[in-house]
Amino acid sequence: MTTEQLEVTHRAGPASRTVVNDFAIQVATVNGSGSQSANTVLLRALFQMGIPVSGKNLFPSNIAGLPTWYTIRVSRDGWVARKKEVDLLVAMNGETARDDVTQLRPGAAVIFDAPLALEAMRTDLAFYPVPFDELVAPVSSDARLRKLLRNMVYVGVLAGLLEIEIAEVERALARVFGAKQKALELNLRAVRAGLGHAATIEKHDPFRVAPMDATRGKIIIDGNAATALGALFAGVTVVPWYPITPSTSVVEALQGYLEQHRRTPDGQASFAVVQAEDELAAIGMVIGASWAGARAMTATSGPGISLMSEFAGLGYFAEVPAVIVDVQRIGPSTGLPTRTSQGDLLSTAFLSHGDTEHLLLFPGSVEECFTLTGQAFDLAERFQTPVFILTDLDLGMNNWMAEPLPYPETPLDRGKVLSKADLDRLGGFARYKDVDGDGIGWRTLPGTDHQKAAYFTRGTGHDEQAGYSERSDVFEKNMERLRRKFEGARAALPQPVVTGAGARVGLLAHGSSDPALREALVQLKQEAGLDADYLRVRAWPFAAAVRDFVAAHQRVYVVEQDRDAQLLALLKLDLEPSLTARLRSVAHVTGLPLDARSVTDELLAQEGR
Amino acid sequence: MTTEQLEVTHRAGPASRTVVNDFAIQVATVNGSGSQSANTVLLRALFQMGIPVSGKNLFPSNIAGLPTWYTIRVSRDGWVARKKEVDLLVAMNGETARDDVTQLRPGAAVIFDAPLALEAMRTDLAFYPVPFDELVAPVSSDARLRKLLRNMVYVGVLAGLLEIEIAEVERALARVFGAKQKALELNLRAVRAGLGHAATIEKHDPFRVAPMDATRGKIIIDGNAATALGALFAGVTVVPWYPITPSTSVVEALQGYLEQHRRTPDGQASFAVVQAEDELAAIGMVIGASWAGARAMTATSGPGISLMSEFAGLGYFAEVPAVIVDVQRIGPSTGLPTRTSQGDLLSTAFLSHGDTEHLLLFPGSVEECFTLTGQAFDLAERFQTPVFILTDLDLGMNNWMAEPLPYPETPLDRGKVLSKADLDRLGGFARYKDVDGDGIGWRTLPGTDHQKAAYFTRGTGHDEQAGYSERSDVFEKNMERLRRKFEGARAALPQPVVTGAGARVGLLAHGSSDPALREALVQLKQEAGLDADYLRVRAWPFAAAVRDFVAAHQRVYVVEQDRDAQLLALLKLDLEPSLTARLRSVAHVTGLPLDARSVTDELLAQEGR
Amino acid sequence: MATPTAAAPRTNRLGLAILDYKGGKTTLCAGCGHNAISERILEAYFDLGIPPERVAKFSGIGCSSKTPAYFMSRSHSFNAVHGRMPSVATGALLANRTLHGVGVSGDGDTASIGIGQFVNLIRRNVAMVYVVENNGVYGLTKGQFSATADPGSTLKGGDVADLPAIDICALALQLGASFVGRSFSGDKKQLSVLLKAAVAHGGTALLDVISPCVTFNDHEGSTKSFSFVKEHGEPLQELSFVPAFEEIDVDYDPGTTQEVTLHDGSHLRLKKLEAGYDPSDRVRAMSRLMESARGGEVLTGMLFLDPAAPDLATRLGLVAAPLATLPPEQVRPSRAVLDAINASLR
Amino acid sequence: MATPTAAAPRTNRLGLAILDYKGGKTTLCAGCGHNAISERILEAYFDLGIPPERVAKFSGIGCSSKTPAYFMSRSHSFNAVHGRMPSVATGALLANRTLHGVGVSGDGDTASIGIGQFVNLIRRNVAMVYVVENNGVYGLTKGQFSATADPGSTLKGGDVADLPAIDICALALQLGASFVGRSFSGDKKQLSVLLKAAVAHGGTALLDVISPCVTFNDHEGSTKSFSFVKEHGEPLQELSFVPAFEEIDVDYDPGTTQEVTLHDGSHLRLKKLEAGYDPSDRVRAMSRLMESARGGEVLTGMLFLDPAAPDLATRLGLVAAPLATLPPEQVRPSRAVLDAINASLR
Ligand SMILES: Cc1ncc(C[n+]2csc(CCOP(=O)(O)OP(=O)(O)O)c2C)c(N)n1
Ligand SMILES: Cc1ncc(C[n+]2csc(CCOP(=O)(O)OP(=O)(O)O)c2C)c(N)n1
Ligand code: SF4
Ligand code: SF4
Ligand SMILES: [Mg+2]
Ligand SMILES: [Mg+2]
Repeated sequence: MTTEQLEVTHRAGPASRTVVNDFAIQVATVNGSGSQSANTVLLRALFQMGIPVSGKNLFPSNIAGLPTWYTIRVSRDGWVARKKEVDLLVAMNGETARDDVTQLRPGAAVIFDAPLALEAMRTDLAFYPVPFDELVAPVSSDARLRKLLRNMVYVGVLAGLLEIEIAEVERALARVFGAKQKALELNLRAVRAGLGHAATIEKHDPFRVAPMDATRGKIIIDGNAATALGALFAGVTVVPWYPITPSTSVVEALQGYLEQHRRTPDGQASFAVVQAEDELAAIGMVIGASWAGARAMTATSGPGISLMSEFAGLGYFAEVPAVIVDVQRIGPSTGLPTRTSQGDLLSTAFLSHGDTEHLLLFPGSVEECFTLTGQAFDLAERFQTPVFILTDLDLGMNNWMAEPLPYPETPLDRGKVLSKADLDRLGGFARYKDVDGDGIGWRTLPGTDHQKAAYFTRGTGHDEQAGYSERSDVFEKNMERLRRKFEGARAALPQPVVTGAGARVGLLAHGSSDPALREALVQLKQEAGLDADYLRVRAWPFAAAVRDFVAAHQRVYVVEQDRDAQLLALLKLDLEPSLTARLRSVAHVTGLPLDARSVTDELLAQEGR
Repeated sequence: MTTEQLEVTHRAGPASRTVVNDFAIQVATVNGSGSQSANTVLLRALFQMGIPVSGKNLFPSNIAGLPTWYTIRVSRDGWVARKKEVDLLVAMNGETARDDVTQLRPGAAVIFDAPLALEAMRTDLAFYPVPFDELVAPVSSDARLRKLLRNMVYVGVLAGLLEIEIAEVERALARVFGAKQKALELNLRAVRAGLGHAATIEKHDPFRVAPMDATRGKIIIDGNAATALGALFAGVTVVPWYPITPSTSVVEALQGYLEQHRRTPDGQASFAVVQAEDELAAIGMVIGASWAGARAMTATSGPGISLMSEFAGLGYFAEVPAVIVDVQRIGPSTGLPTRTSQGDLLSTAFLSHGDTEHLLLFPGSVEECFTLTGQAFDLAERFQTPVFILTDLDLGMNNWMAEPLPYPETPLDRGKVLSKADLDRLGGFARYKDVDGDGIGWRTLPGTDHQKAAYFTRGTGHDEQAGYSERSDVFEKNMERLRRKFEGARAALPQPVVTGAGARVGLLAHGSSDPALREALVQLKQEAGLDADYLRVRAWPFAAAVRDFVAAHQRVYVVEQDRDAQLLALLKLDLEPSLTARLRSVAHVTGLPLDARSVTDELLAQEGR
Repeated sequence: MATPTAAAPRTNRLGLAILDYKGGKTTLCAGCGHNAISERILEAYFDLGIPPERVAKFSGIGCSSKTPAYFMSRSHSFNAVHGRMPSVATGALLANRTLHGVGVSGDGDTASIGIGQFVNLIRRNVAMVYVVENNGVYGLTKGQFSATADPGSTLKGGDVADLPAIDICALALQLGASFVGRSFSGDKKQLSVLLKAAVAHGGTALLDVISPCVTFNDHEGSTKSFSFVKEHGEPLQELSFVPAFEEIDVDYDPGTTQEVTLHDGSHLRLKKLEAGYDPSDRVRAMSRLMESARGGEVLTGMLFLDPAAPDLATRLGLVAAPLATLPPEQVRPSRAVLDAINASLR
Repeated sequence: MATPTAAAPRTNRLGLAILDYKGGKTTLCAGCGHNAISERILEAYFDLGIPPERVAKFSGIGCSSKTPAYFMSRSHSFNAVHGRMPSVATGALLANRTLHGVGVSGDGDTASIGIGQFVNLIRRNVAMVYVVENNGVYGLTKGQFSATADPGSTLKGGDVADLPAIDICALALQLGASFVGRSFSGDKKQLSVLLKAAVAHGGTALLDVISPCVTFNDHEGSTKSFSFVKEHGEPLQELSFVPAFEEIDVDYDPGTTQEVTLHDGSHLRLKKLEAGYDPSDRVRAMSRLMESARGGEVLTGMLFLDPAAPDLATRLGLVAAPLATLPPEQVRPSRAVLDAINASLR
């Protein structure tokens, strides 16, 4: 910690002062133990009180029995990035409790299962033992249920200690348990048991909440659901997929929405969700469906992207649209399937051999998961090429506050497709001829009822008529056209978002780094008086504005969540050397969502402050 | 053409002067028509006369019936790159003949099948009609044989016209047909028929040959066979593969050599060549075999590399050696399977998701196909990582003159492997611990008879003991070690080859571009007085000498055979911006082997000369 | 290529000539079995009077997979990557279930690199014709064994196949295929009937067609040569086909002849050449096939047929119109729907 | 995990205790079928007295594929990528044919993404034990259907499987497998014997073991639940195993009991529970299996066995010593050889 203000805030001992709506709660538990509902109730109750919140789930690649940490950040300033420091720990997992406590900063509070006897560990923390078993015993006589209900007890304890409005907890409970009246009642009793216990606690930490009005009208959603909704409102029809963490919930959510909103009154489906046998098949089906004119997409993560490599090249070269969502997780190979990263940039930009290159989109929020996914379909059909949407586990699987998702204001752009009527008028067409000067040919869909509609799609060298050709000049010309098409995409892709102007230092980032970057901007200013502008890039190849931004700053820190500084690498490839000389790297490969503190500290260190 | 000297050389009309040992012959024929033996005889006869030669086969992706061009360059100066201009055309294929003739420069000569009646096409060429059917009729009564023998007739005609020594033609024939006495005789008669006809021709072109002493001791071999020999002498034992042009002959040649040289007296094999069901299986077997301690390799081309993507990441992250030969062909997807390119650099350097990176080797000659393949095994085992050898169709499938392949002077480097005795002494080990400061851990092989020998190999996050770990710090530390290991490879990989020093202009290239670059250096000097130094890079990541070379030159032209200037891209990623500012691109994506003329011309244009 | 056979009428019921079903000039070797199959395919669509524009052709990579360029140029075609055509076809036919899909593959493309996708195509019963032009070798890469090479058979150079062969038909049967036939590129009549029945079928119609590679696998020692198949071919039935648009003549002996109504209302008539063989009995068909393989027989004909098995689009309950071209209002839900979703997330 | 069963001796013939075969602590769900299988595997190697150092474990990705971490820590292990373990195992066992290979996979890992490599492992008859821990779902990704889910069976949420299931055993039989057995994680005795026989076999020994996923597929409506298998399991034989190092007792009735000598000299004794079933008859085994699947039976036991089929290393004629560790002079030809090659190219 570098600033006095924050140090004061977190001083140990009896609550000498209060910290309102600005702390992080971490619940340490075991996966499969049913704490998810409790955490959701907690998050929602705070949200309903009008307080900005965000939730981050740190879970193992395992079904049940291993440690899990859920962190809720409460931030009156609206910060939603991960907070590096934990202020309140709820220690439910004996296996990690001592470790968890050791890592706390002085002044933090610990709510823990009394038998763990953690209170002797340190003197600079506030310890609140809770006899969970005792408290939950009267609630239910069913041992299995009691195991689940223990979690609701900590909700009650926290509500009491933090002064969370019980009415909001009840509303949140009602929402989570819906029509299950019996469950609702039981859980409410468990909450009350916790609440009752809290009343007996002598509080000696500074943390509490108070109602605000900062979440009105907002929604809470995870990025994968938002991506699914983006696809739904883009009119997706064919969705082949293969399950892989952390992308599975994209398709599972989408399937739910499609079932609900895309069946005819007599139950017929205007969509096909197909579980493929692997990712090669999933992308193959996407390409087949898109070729035939459908809006098709799949969702996967790193290993799936690697497996899609050959087909990605076919899509590029045969010029077939495709939308592929890559919810990134960390590491080469299987890596850590439940940890976040942005490590797939380079390999996806150049996915497949022989001068292949791809359009990439980088949503930076759940709203953009929605909007950019919608745009991805337009872009894929407009540019007749695969479009990769790179999100990550943090964005995709965590819950985020957001403005309501905006209804798309533009009609679907189905790209350059010639109908029978067009062909009647034109008398024919040449599939790969650059008639409009943008490198994009016109295509026809199979089934078009015209003698001249058909063309032959292939991954081999072809001429403008789509005929097989081994001629050097034909090959070269086609490749140059593809290059022009790709260059043309710069202007059509989502443009970067720039914050601030005129500073000498710039920050540049993408995707889920955004919340941490925005918070870091303020920290830099407040803690070190450093003015910085910030550009968030939203697509590859980069827009001209990226170049302008770098040109307008003396030093540009490229912040990213990977080891190899891959965003910086793409900038090096794209910018003239005089500009790349201005770039500095801030790259992290921890698997944890980026936090502002780490960015600020490292940036200041590099700035020599 | 830019220089007077060469223009003079190629003036049309009766041979006002002679051009000795400096021209290119192109035989235009149909694939499957048996011209290969004829072309080999021609090439070898010239070679045996001591004249430097090189042969380039331009063939279709088809089994029989489509146009093929075989070009033999005869160069008293020893140039072996493709020559852009054809001096003597042998037009055997009616389908392409008129096109082929149209493309000739004034002064060229055309030997053609008389019924094609090409002589009326142009007045600035020397035309020699040859009545192939008539000439071949007396040689054999078998129509199928006659079709084949027609090819030997043009050998005879050329021998006569160019003054190729008939004794050398006979020796070459004997070599090609070996013990097949009957075939030898027939072919010889066909040659003599051609020779007889040549005697009746009034020659009015300047081209002829004369004996030299420039090939003594040299061999002729194609790159794929040299690669195979490299593997043989590296002691390869496991070779899983899947056929794909232009890599198939690597394994077919290797299998032949292994059968011959690696069976015990009682016929047991010390090798396993296995035709896999696809490239995913091929690389999987390589990784399994290497893990168990074998020297294993596979050979493939672009589409196969794409399919190996997931396993490549596993090899990198689990640190398993592997040798993968990529004989590159042109284009994304299937592209043109029988055209050459260097387009797989970027996608192979970053093959697989999540911060994966690979060691690449770039042989620049058939000798290096041999030596670098040998080294690849040492490097893969030393660095415990996949090593990709990037050759291409030109290097791999064409015949090249070379010095005899040198017997490896260093023993096999099997890398850091702990034996039972080691473990007895050490009492145990930690698989991924950086005990030597080079980022490389020690491994054990399965089957090692020691209680502490076993470790668990995985593509998931792991600690130094190879145990599963999801800890951020453990993950990060492991990734940083991998990075260090990769950095350490720079010094151990084959170092660049530098020609010249002190010039202001540098050329930088890799792989099969070498012959054209060496010739271009001389052209630049002779034609424009431009001094240039030349660095040929032989591995990625780049050696320090690459940086030094760029730093020592004002402008460095990066010459390569792809569209996207991928070698330049890797330089951009690796060098500081002040140095990348000096780089200029000369990139070609024609599918034809690089020729010096194109390099010289474009370079001079960029130099403003 | 597309010279009409003597028997073919000059125009079909659409008034189209066989020329309208022609493709580009073949670049395969003269005499390659694949060329004959191309002929039979285009004739089948011609005879059935299916507009070429309603047909979509699919293939992988190989000599066989090149052939869609050599028939029916008026049909869209997708020559995909090696061994992965089934997924492309599946996607396309989900996007537009009204298309007549026909896939052409090779034994390498299907049974070596492509076996995984083949297995799943069969399981899904995607409505399409799937022809394997089976020559036991990789033609295009110059004659290595494929997974269908019979153990004991030899390559030109003398190499002997030693792994169990994949019997594409037996495999498909085992996986629940709804239509399994085997034929020979040289058997015009049988192949034609089987192709028409395949087109009329409402699921994946698998045809394993032995199609000799004259360049690399037509020698003695091969079990995929013209002469081997001629000698060891064992047709199960004499087949004839009555399209839905023609009247059925009922003059046949129900004791020896079986008639099956196909998905589109056409009829396949099977005059048994082997007593007791019943193409609706999967288990027995399987036994017979496994036994025949042991005995070196090449069993041909309609091996198995279940005309009622639901295809993928049916199973998914898709609307009748192509998904690809549904109007925007049918695929983008209304503003009210999004409002409701937003509200539910508040 | 590795508590010795009551019957197990305290030490085996090597003098090792069962603790020497223990693995790490399992992280699977309590009650998961896979845990029981891990126990049986380590017991088998213990009972057979195979040094753990001579065993190499292989797996793909999934809950099942994690299990090699939970047995025999003294054996090397390779947890590869999803669905592609067979190729890794094939490579490793070519590199060192003296190792005892054991692969553990899931139904998703084997029959969905991995079906292509599985097919070829079986064809090649790579000498190894290959256990599929078959629960009909993808456990690790939270319970989607795999390709072995029986049509008509349901997920917890109500989704109904509607594609034909892949019967791993029938498929393997069809592909020429040399050892095909099926068992149940809950049948200690049968599974133990089959595992030992598998270890003793000299080719790919496939064991399809129904292994219920208690978290996602142990409910009513599942055909891979404990109760379903208990009710519908149909053992073909009562099995016992006599290792090569023990004396055979000859006291059995050859009318009802069959004895098979395995590759390593051990004996498998099969007391028939179903008259007429003969595990050496591939065609009949296939019919029986296909029929049983129709009837909703889970046929278990030694389905098929051909102890004489040559494995891959034998077919390739490999030297007896591991290729991996041949001394340099056996793998790098001499200078004279290179000289001769150079001369031939001159
Ligand atoms: C990924 C990939 N690997 C390898 C190849 C090379 N290849 C092209 S065709 C072919 C085999 C074709 O055999 P088959 O399907 O039997 O067709 P045929 O030529 O015999 O008709 C192979 C291996 C390829 N195109 N792509
Ligand atoms: C290429 C790839 N795709 C997807 C995944 C995600 N994934 C992990 S395990 C698994 C399924 C495992 O199912 P199964 O083999 O039946 O094992 P189980 O967990 O049921 O034991 C999947 C799809 C992956 N790891 N790699
Ligand atoms: S190589 Fe064989 S399969 Fe290919 S075209 Fe020629 S004959 Fe046909
Ligand atoms: S999820 Fe299922 S398969 Fe996985 S460990 Fe739990 S019970 Fe076993
Ligand atoms: Mg074939
Ligand atoms: Mg499973």
